[in-house]
Amino acid sequence: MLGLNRKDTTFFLIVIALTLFTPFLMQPFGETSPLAQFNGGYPDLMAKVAIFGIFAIGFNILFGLTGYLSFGHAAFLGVGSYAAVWMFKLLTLNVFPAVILAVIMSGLLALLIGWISLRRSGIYFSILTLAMAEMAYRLAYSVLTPLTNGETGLQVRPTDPRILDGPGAADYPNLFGLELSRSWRLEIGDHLFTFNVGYYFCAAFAILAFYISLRIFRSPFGLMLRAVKANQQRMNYTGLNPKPYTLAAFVISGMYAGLAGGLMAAMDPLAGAERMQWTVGGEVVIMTILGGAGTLMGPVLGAGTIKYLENIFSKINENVLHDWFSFLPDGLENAVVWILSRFTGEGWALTLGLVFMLVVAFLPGGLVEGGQRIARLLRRRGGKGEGGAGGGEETAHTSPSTPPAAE
Amino acid sequence: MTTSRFTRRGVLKTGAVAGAGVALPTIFTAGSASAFTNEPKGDTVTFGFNVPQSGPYADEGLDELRAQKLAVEHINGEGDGGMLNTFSSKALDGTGLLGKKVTYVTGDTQTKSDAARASAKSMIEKDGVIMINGGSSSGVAIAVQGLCQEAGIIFMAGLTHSNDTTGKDRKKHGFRHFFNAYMSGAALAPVLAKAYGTDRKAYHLTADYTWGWTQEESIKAATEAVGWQTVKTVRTPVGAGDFSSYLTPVLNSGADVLVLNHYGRDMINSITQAVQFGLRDKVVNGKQFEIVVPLYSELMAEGAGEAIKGVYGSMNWNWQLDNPGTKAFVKSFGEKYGRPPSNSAQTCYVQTLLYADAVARAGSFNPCAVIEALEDFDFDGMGNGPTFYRGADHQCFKDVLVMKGKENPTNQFDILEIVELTPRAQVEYAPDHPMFAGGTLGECNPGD
Amino acid sequence: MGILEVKNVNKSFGGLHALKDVNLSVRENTVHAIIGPNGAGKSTLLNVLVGKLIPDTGSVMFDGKSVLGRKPYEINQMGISRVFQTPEIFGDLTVLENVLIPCFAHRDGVFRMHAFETVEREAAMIEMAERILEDVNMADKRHAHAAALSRGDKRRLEMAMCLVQEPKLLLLDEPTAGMARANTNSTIDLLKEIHEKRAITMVIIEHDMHVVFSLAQRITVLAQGTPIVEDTPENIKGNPKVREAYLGTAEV
Amino acid sequence: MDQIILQFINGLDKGSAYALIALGLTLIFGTLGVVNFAHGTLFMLGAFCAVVMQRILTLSAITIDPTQKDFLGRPLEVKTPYVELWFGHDIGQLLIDWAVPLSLLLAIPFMALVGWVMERGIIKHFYKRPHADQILVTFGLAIVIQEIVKQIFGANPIPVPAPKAFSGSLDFGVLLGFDPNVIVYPYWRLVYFLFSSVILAAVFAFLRYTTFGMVVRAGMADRETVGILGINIDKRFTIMFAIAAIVAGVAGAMYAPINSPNYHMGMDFLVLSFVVVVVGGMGSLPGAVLAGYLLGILESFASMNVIKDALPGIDQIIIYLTAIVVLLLRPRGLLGKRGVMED
Repeated sequence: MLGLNRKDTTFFLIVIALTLFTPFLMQPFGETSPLAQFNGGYPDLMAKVAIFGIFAIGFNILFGLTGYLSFGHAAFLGVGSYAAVWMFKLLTLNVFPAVILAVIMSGLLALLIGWISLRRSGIYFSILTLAMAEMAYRLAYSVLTPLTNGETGLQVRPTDPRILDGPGAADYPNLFGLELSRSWRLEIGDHLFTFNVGYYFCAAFAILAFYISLRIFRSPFGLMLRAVKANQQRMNYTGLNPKPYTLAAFVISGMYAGLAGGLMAAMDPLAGAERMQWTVGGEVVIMTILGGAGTLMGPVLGAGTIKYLENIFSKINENVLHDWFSFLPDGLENAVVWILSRFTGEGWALTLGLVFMLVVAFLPGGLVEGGQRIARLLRRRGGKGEGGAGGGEETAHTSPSTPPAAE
Repeated sequence: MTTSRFTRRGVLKTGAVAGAGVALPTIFTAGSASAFTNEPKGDTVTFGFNVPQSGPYADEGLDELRAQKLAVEHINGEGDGGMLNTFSSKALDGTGLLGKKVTYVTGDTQTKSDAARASAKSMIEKDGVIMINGGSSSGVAIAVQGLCQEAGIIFMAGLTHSNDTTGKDRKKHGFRHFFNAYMSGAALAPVLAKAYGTDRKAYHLTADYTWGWTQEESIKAATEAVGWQTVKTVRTPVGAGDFSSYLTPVLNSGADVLVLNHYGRDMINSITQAVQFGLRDKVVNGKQFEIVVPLYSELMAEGAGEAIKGVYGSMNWNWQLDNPGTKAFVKSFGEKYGRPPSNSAQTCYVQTLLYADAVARAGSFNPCAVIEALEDFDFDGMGNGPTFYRGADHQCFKDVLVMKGKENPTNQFDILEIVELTPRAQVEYAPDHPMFAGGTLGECNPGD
Repeated sequence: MGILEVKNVNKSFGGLHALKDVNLSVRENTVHAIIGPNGAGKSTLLNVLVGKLIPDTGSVMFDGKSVLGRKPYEINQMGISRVFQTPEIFGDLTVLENVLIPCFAHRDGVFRMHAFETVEREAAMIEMAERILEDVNMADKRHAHAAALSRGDKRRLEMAMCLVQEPKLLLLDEPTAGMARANTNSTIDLLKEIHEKRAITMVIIEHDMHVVFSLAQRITVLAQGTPIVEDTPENIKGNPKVREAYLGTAEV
Repeated sequence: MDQIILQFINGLDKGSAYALIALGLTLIFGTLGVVNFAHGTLFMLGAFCAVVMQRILTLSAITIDPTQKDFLGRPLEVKTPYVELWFGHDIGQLLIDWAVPLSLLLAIPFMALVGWVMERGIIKHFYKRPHADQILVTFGLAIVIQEIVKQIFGANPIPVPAPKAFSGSLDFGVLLGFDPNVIVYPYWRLVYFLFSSVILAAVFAFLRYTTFGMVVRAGMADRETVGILGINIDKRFTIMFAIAAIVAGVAGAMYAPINSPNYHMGMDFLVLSFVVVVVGGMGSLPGAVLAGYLLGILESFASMNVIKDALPGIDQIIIYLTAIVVLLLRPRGLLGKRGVMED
């Protein structure tokens, strides 16, 4: 189907199903359950996961395949957002033109930055991209305020021209009149599920983004990118100039970032300069590595994990912890809460840092590799167990002309 | 599935809903709609406290959070009641809010408008908050205020000092109790003129972003009105850390006053370094060189340490004020947390109580009713003397404090002293004052 | 006129005159060995041939066109392939993929995106790659991870990657360095077979005289950056100049 | 003219901090081949050594003074530092006043320990891994250290004043024949400049004139050979890392009065220090120092009003712009060795 072989088709269908049923999957607990805290099935978080999933998938096309570590992708995210908001302000609040311009503008910027940065490789490339992103951020925050509205962020105002919108047009980002912020709620017993237009809009793009990435992974182009990572010297002596391949990958990943930025603006029509800061670029690096760089599913997993933790973990404050451990004797309860609260709530960044270090040190293949290891362990234990989530992924890494690694 | 019930929420415009509802499969028929966004249905009502918990203002956020928790306790009738005992409106009786117990959730703004919007959004969507309060920067306040307007809930701003918050970015759903840059200028300029004379030449270092610019504009206008000249205004990068290259030209520029339009970490570093440069030991144009920091906060004063001794600035409120409201608040805050509250804590505490009071007076959580109750509301007993919530721009008008770094502090909290309590009349302005023009409140939006 | 003509090439690094007036002519369809003691300038010469170094003076013509100033990948496209001292392969990829890359390069030239084609559907390419793997006796390892191969297999793989491009000239930089005798012999056989079957011109830089005399039809002896003699293996063996400059100290 | 001299002095002073951080970073990269994204964090830890020293010196005995009241009207708890009780008021005050220079006594052993733990615990496992992995693991480490510091000391900057003897500024201009108040520069910053020169000289002398230094330099030139010579390079690597940590630490401790220590300052310096190293040439010690001063001076000049007026915002991006230009025109950096990560 769609130019995919059977295995990939199954894999792709699973991804589509997971995406469509996210409102259920991320909302496993009843509203009154003590674990309701861990529910993540609300529109903002689901859309964030989809958007950062797109961002990470794109980043993975560059980093995972070619090995070029860019710290500057936040700049493309920001440009995408600014472009989208400008479309909202000038043309229409319909999200399509906005998203299209976001992709184009970020692609152009990526072409420029990539053309300069890719003249170097290794750490020099990383530093160059870092420098470019930092420059972009600083300019956006201050000097370029007429374009970016600086610290406050570019936003839609009632006084904007919006020349394509008639008098009766919707006042919020919409899809041909259907507002992205609209949701339907489904209550089943104690459970509450939210279906949000914006989420499904982002999810559609996420599926498309994933499909394109899948095709790239399987294509001769993807093979060339992996060759860039494996051995540039040999590539040169095979009559191939690595530069256009890397530049193409850079631009594609920049456009992915721009798409993510445009969708962010569509979900919330305000573009702040902070999303261009290099630490945001660092976040997508963390997502990709945590999930598993160079794998298809890894970046999405990483993005989901981090966004979920950021939103849910950071809300577990001391009060919540006290509730959980109230069954313990007082002294012990306080001790446990004190220790745990170092790592949750406002301390969640510490947890993130630790987890990230451990993953880089012991699990270079990220969560995907972790899943594979567990699956392998289970298989060895129970003879023929299920492959688990890692099962489809195992083949995703290697070329389709290759059967799964022999076990 | 037998007991399934379908409702819709988050719909911003009722008109569009009907059409879409029809187009959908029948199981999605609209059920009993709420009257407005996040209408509390159970026996609790949830407030959202959106404060910086990470990033440079985390300590300020922590102090705001302390005050907000205290406010919730007082509304629910726990603790000693704090300012509820001195508040001129008696609609709140310490039994919760319209029969519901008040609970709260917290979010982290990181002092970034993006992150603040995201966390506010998640509080609205996931936690169903009815009101958001907090924050410690104008960028954040403006961004969140816009979001609340769209979502149909109330935003009670925390620390935000830019003119724009209730100026060109004012919103029907946003309310600011804190003072602003214009008021700082109006309060400071006469005191400065008295202390340093009217023949002064000022050199401005300004943080290069919107708040810095509005403050520079306001202070410049106010000081020029009392006869000062402005020699030069220089924009400095946010988070520069080392301001030496901006400080070196000051002494030789002919200026005899340095105005630091910085806040937070930038202000701590710039004033520390300015003092290190020996600026305040110098005599220029036959006058002692002086430094002015238009916006003070306790945490900044603490961070700058010795450097602020004798330096003038302005504040919204200070725990040393001598009035019943202040005394009651400092007592309950101090006994609970062992330290006096900061002025950002006070503004968050008061904002939370004011919101609750407005709900109680309106008898409804409906944002439109609440807005009506808050607009043009006169009150007293909240620590700032008689205060007026102007309906035209949702700005509070009250006395402004001019502060000075204390020369001989007796304890760790005694670092600033009140020089003058500038009366409200002196800092008032018309809603369409040029520095505030260009904004419209918009319409009240109850959501769905 | 040879397929590769090196004329009056000079190259110095700082004070070191690495190549002095090098002239070399390699005739089409011969195996031409370049030998010489350590530091004679063999590697420098090779790097000049592939475009990695630009000589100070002189010209290098391949197939009637100058190679000077061209990038390594452009020179490769002219028909020169190179085998390295330590096999340079794509370690992260499978054996088959390693060979597919030169197949695509051969078909497409410098750059074509092909982002929406699928490798496994490129039947012609795969067939071409499989065939060459058969030729170097590696068909059974086609799905192995290239980095995990033995040194000898890596060498075969590298050779296959070069051959699949159907080069006119194959440069081999000590193809048997570090190999056990058995592997060396099988490499010699492989090279012989390639030469006979495909009629590819080869230039070999080699230390191991066993390899040189088994394969070469012409030999150039370099000493201190200058070719001192060029002749057939038989004549080289008896040449006193060579003996003095090189073989006297060599282990053979 | 006076402005140019002033900004030049300022640039040298700014540059001295950059040079110190970049020096340590280059030492680590040159000898160990490790790209350390946690190096800025070491600088930050050094600055917090000054805070800790100040806290140690001001550890106080608490007495209740009923004549004074605290903010709630209760009797005031008066704190008297133990050092005052033990050594008398004057000496005690002097010690507290000199907390920053004294903190070097704390910073050196503490940073050596941190360096040792970091190298043995984490870095050594990454010698053979790709640079990207090194960047990532040290980036993670930087986040962790920073968060721990934040949990202990809070997010607000903590003032650590310089000794009173160094308050105020020197009127340089008068010495050069200008009018008073034209060229003035704070004493403490001049002290910092001298201090950094001493440290730089010490490190260079150490590398040049000790056997240890010779081995290290040989190792920077050719790691494999030194390994083959049978020299225990492992132990020396650990020591080198500790030295680099100490250099960053003392640089941070002495910087505390200039930039009040806060948990985030490491990240602020991180990007900058990398830019300095890259401009100077990866692995070149003189290059790092030169680039440090050069970028400091460029930054100072870019913030001159004349230049800022002509090119708004140039002072915010000059460093990055320089880095981009240098990397494109001279990829190996100003003094970088040929072939060291050149492409």
